[in-house]
Amino acid sequence: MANIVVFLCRCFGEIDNTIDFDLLRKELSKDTSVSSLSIVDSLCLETDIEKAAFKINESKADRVLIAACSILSRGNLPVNGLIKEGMERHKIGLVDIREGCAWIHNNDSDGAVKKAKDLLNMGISALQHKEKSEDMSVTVHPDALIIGAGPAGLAAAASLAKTGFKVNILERANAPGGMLRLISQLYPTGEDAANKLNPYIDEVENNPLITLYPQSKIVSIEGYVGNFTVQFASQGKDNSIQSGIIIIATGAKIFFPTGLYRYGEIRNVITQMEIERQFLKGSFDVKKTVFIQCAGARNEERPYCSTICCPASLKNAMRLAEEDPGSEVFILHRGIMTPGNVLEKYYRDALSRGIQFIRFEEERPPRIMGDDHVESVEVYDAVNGITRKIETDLVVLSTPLVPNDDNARLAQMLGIEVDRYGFLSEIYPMHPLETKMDGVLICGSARWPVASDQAILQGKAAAMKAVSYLRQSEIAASTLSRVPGPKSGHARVVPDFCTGCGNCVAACPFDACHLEKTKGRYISKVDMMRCKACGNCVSVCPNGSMQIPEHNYRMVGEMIKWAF
Amino acid sequence: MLEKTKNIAKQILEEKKADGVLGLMKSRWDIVQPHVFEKPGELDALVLEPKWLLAKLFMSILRSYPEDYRLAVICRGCDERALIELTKRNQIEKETLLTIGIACSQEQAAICLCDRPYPVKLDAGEIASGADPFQDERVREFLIGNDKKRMEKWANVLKRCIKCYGCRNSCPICVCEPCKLEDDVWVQRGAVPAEMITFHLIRAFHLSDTCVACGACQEACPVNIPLLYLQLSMRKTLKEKYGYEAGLDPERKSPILSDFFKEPETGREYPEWINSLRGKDGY
Amino acid sequence: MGTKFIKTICPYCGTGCGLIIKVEDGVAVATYPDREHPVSRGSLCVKGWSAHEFIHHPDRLTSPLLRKGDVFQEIPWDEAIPMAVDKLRETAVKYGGDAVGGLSSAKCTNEENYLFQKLMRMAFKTNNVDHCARLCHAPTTVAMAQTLGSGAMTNSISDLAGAECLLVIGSNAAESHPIIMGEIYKAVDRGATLIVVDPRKTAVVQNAKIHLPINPGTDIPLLCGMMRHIIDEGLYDKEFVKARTEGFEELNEFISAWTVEKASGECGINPELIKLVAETYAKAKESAIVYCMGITQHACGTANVLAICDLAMLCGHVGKEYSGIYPLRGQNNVQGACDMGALPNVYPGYQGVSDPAIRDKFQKAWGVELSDKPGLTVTEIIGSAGKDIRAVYIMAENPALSDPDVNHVLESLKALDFLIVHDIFLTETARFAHLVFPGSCFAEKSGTFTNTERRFQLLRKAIDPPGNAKEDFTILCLLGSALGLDFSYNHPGEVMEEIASLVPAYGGVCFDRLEREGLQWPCPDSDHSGTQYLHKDRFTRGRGLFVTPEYTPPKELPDDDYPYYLSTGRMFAHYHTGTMTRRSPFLNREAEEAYAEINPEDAVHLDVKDGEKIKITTRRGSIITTARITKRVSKGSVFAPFHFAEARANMLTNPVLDPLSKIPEFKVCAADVRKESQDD
Amino acid sequence: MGVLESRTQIIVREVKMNQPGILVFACKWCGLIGADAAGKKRVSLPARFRVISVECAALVETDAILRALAGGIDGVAVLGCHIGGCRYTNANHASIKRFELLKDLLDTTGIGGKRLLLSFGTAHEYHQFEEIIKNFFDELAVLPPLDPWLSPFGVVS
Repeated sequence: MANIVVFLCRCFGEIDNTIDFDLLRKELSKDTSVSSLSIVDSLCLETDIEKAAFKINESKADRVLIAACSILSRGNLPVNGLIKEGMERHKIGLVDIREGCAWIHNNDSDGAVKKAKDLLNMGISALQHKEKSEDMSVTVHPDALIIGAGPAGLAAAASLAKTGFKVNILERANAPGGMLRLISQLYPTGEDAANKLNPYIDEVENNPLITLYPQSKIVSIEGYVGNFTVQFASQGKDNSIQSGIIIIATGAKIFFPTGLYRYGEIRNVITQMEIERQFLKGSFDVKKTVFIQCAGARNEERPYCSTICCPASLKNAMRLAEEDPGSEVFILHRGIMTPGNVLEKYYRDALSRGIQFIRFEEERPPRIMGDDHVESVEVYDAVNGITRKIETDLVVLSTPLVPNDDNARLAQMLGIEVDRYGFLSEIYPMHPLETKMDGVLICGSARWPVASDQAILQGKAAAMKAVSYLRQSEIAASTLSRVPGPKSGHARVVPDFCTGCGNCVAACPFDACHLEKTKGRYISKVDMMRCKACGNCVSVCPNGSMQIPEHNYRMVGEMIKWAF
Repeated sequence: MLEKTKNIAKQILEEKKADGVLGLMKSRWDIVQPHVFEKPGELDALVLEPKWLLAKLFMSILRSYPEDYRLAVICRGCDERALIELTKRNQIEKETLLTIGIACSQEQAAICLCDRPYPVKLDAGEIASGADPFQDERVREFLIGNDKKRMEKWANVLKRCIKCYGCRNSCPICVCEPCKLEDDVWVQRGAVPAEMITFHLIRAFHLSDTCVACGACQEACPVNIPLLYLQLSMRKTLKEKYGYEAGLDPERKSPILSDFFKEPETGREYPEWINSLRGKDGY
Repeated sequence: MGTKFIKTICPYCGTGCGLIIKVEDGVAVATYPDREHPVSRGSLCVKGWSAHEFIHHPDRLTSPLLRKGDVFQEIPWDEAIPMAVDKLRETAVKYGGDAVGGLSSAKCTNEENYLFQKLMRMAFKTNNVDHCARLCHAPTTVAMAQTLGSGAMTNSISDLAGAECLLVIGSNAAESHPIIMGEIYKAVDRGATLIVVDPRKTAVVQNAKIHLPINPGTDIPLLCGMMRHIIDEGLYDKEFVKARTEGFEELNEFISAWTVEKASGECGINPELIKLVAETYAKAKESAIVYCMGITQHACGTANVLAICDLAMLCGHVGKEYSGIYPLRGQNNVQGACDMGALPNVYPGYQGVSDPAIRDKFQKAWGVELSDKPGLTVTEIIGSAGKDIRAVYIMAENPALSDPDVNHVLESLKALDFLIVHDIFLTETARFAHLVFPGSCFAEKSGTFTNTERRFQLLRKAIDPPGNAKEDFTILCLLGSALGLDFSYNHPGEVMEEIASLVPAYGGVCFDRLEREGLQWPCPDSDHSGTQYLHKDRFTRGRGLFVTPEYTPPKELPDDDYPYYLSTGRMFAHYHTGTMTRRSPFLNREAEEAYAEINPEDAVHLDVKDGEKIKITTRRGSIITTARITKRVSKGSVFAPFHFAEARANMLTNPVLDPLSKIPEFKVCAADVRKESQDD
Repeated sequence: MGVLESRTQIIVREVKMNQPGILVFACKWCGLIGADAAGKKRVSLPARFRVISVECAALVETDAILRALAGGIDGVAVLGCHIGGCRYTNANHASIKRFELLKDLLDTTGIGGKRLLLSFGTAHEYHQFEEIIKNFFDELAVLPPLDPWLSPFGVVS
């Protein structure tokens, strides 16, 4: 027979006039599982909790039920207090008789008392069946793994190295730098991209803590936070490294608008990237240039705004204007996207430099005239409502960044998700840069198109989040909670009962369940490092062989039984 | 049809594609009963009538035989669907499942209210057009019309239940051991009629997305409770909302196990703002 | 790999459902319903579904056991059989053949029963052979033989589905004959009126149109009241009465005393309701009366059945399809055991032992002289154990649990010089045996069962008996031969041939035909296809005889010391003494512990909460059991199932006997109920 | 023990008052917050509802809902987070699908899907909680009683 100590908190008489505590005492005294019952004025003060703890030890109780205010107001105080005093969480029950009862039924005292009694019965019966989940912990491998040596990856590597952690970087190309290497200058400062990139590259080359694996391709990723094992091939050699966390900084891909605006069909229709290359080669003279924005973006296929194309066009337009003051530059756009004070000023500068902006509509895109090379661009000016013909000898298409082709594969290997466009997605809500898998962080254009400065910022941020994992020597599964407070537990399988139907595997949002074949039959296994105790597996399990001990079916059954 | 089936079965046994074929045997006393044919010679005694669901037997035989034993089974549409569901639930290895599919007659379909009286892998017999259960008079009585009346109607048949567990025992999909129906947390023990809401509805709902409408439960019921009717509207809903039918596609898991992104639901309004979250088009 | 599917018959109740046993390498692993079976048609009750579970139970007896002091010791057959023979002979020589008694079994096949009674009658020249029918349907056999001429269900189970009005008296078919209940529901679905007479609100009652919760043991007043009303209203079938019955005047005269009001006063039912029921029954085109232990297990059991027969004949609801009288037999072969003459007063086929012509026939057939003196009944054999009866051979019966006033039974068993018990488990009775024979269960032997609708059905052997256990048939043959009788049968089939040759009504029954399908007797010759319903154009005894049912109230009624009605019975998951069901995990889970049902009001009065222990006391003894508080029992009554050895309801029951059929009054006695303090 | 428990339940059922009783499964991150807020605001509600807090609506078993109805509770409400707003990455999606299917079953039998109230993401404000509970009480009040499904004693006697 259970031995439960019950505390009824009057909240300093706050709820006396609704709830008749003597009646409750009488009712509960019949219950043989209640060893002692005390009505107290308060339970949320240090001293109260000490007193309670003393009483519990004194009466050798194995469980304690607290009837007080809701867990969201002050109910958590006695609970946590008692835990501090050495009591186990699953042995403490909290019943909300203030917010949940007295305060909302103050005009129906009888009903309130009946309810309080039922709630207490529910609490008592539940407490008797509450169990404790197993826990596990992994020793954290102190190295970090970064996939992608673009600005984001490099920045992350640098800051991790600075905090003293060993970093491995896997880069697909044969040299670090990512897309930044293709760009001559950066907006809005106009400084050379190289200046920004080189310090990081030096860091990577010279810092003994950082190892770069160029020309590498990932074969497989296994494990979970604290201990990932990554198989990969670098420069043709198979290789394997361990790491505590993984930062994904694989960036994005440039979109080639073949077929759009006769790109690839006639000369002098090029993309931003090509003009950047030109600038890297040196200057070139064009009298009239037309930039066309949103080439292949913000349409049916790619509804999103790539965010970096408008500033980029402004940058290059102004550069052309600078290099040849006599030249004319047009920007045909569907609304210039320059958020923030800095970029907005950038746009105004462009205006003052005489760059001409013409807004067109998606339905009526500009038309490129000319036979083998561009002669003019015909565009319907949506603002003035007239069609204009612009003589030009160069058309530059602003194309969006698109996700890498192998994002899906990568996500699948890591057990994370990609969004509807194919960019890697972080979890909702309130967990920037974090993914469904603990210890897998994303930054830079891999998660969303960003300019280099943003990428670097995110890289550093990711590094800091990584540190929060890496500095622990051990990580307990129970601490990997996605919600305020600790995890509510872990799902537990009763192997003899499991039929191996795989419902849990299909239903688990965190891929924490998998089937293992033993003696000719499949049995579900729960990976505690991944399990977040949402309980989906429990409610799809046909015969209850999957349970969350802290909220098992016997508890629920009992509570329902005593509800009225 | 019978001859064709016999030949296929013979072939299977002769070519050692399987060690045995499960089917119906007519003894020299004209007694029909299930039998595992292991020698081609025996097959002369093979018969196909009456409709006798073999999926459950097939399962139980496989369970007790060594893993390498390969058993073929002569099955009708519902049998096959059940077997496919069982492969999806890892009770049978997809690779080793070998069926000889036979079609049901029009009459049989009408009796079973079966909308799909033929297997996907059809080996013998002509495909007969299925029946639409919702056109059946009795079905309509139980499924359509005044709630209060229907509530009593159902209560009146369900309270006949003698708790023989026949519905569960005969259901090809029910493989759990132990079963929730035996657990006193869910269903009160030791009294008939069985607790109506729990015993019957828990059972019904556990099969909501797996029921292949074979009607075994109903046939096994000694007190003629129309148990199949419990499933009909849920099956309909799954078909309409997710285009899902149990037992057709071995690869497709039940939609009620996955989220709205993997298995969107037609006709559901999703809040505009969740577009900004992860997801596929159409959200 | 050997997986076989064997068609056979369910070992539990008298419905005789078809089972298919799945055998894997000599082990029965599962049971499935037989879709082709004429009675069960692919359905089974919970017991049938788990019929295979007890077969391989570790408790099974695997070798003959010999008592050495308080312990049993395994001995080989070739010691066991001679020892049995010597002891029995010894007794017979010392005290005469009538000092030997034999309890045959309604669980065993027809052939075994035939051999058993033949053995007793030939070897010891005694008719002291009986079986548990005494405790269930003895009144039926007596009364129906007297009125109709044949003590068996008049029609077939399937007929129930066609009836227009069903009068169910003292039967909880939904729990004890579920498959038959299914047929009744079919009728209800076709619009038939289901009337239930039962003091308890059983599962059947919950599905009834009209419920008559009569005072326990007042069936006769009710029935008589009905008959009176029917006669008064002229609703009875005058042609039928005139053409096919006799004794109507006597009945009419007797009935005239039973005004509806008087009846109502006795049984506590509103007169209007009695009238309504009477009219419904009489007016319906086909009306069926289904009854069971609630009618028979009374000190006036025979009279009860007489009243039922009278009612049926009065309205002409007998001798035609869809109507008739349906005594639901308890044991799977209790019908057969009676048919095979495992009764003290008749030879196989209800041929009286005292009739010289018949005795002559059997003497010729068996080649020995036979006793003309009717033997003792179960209760008498047990009763006089240690006095007139010195040695008893019990085949697959468990009187230590099933008989009334068990305490007394145990004393008697102890008093015996020699007791052989022949069973599959070491039952409560077997514990008192000097010698125990390990028998075979239904799946381990072949033979025939006769179900409650007189249907001979073939039992097919699926597996071998465990260890050294032998088929009961073989044991009896060994024993018989050892006793110097010509028991050289190779196969039960040969026994059936012998039976057929001796009993005209079974003339056409033989294994070859049964292989194909069951046969309902009478089936006089090999061309006859069996009889679906009896008394078609003439009653077996010629004219149906109205016999006046004398009402005697229950012998023991509640008083100040024992204020409650106690009634015993069954629950759906368990079967009789639980020898098999309580060893079947699945069934046992449904009800693991003994319990007694009491009404909420009484519970309040006794301050008993549900699940608490209560002590039930009668003048015979007392048991401690768990209280189930339910409205199923009415205020002032207690119901206790008798399956549970740890709380033997039959320690309480009243051993008073029905003068004619010698059946004890299980259904009514006065009891006291007290709350039992939790600590013990 | 088993028998004991289930029996006590019957007793509990019999002393039940006529006003409908509601069992609320409230997800800790939406429904419970709403309930708590309602408490803090001291809105006055009928007393015959009980709240069981769960980590996530996904943890609510359909069987538990049926168990509650079988225990004589007239209505069950499940309060969870928005689609896409689940703190456990879409865990609530599957549960929504399940419960809506269960509504179908309840409708089939005439018990009425109305007895199961689903509210996802709309109960995390006190006034929303108040409104939901009050409306639910009104809805249940007009539904036919569940009794024919609870104590099967529908006979003339």
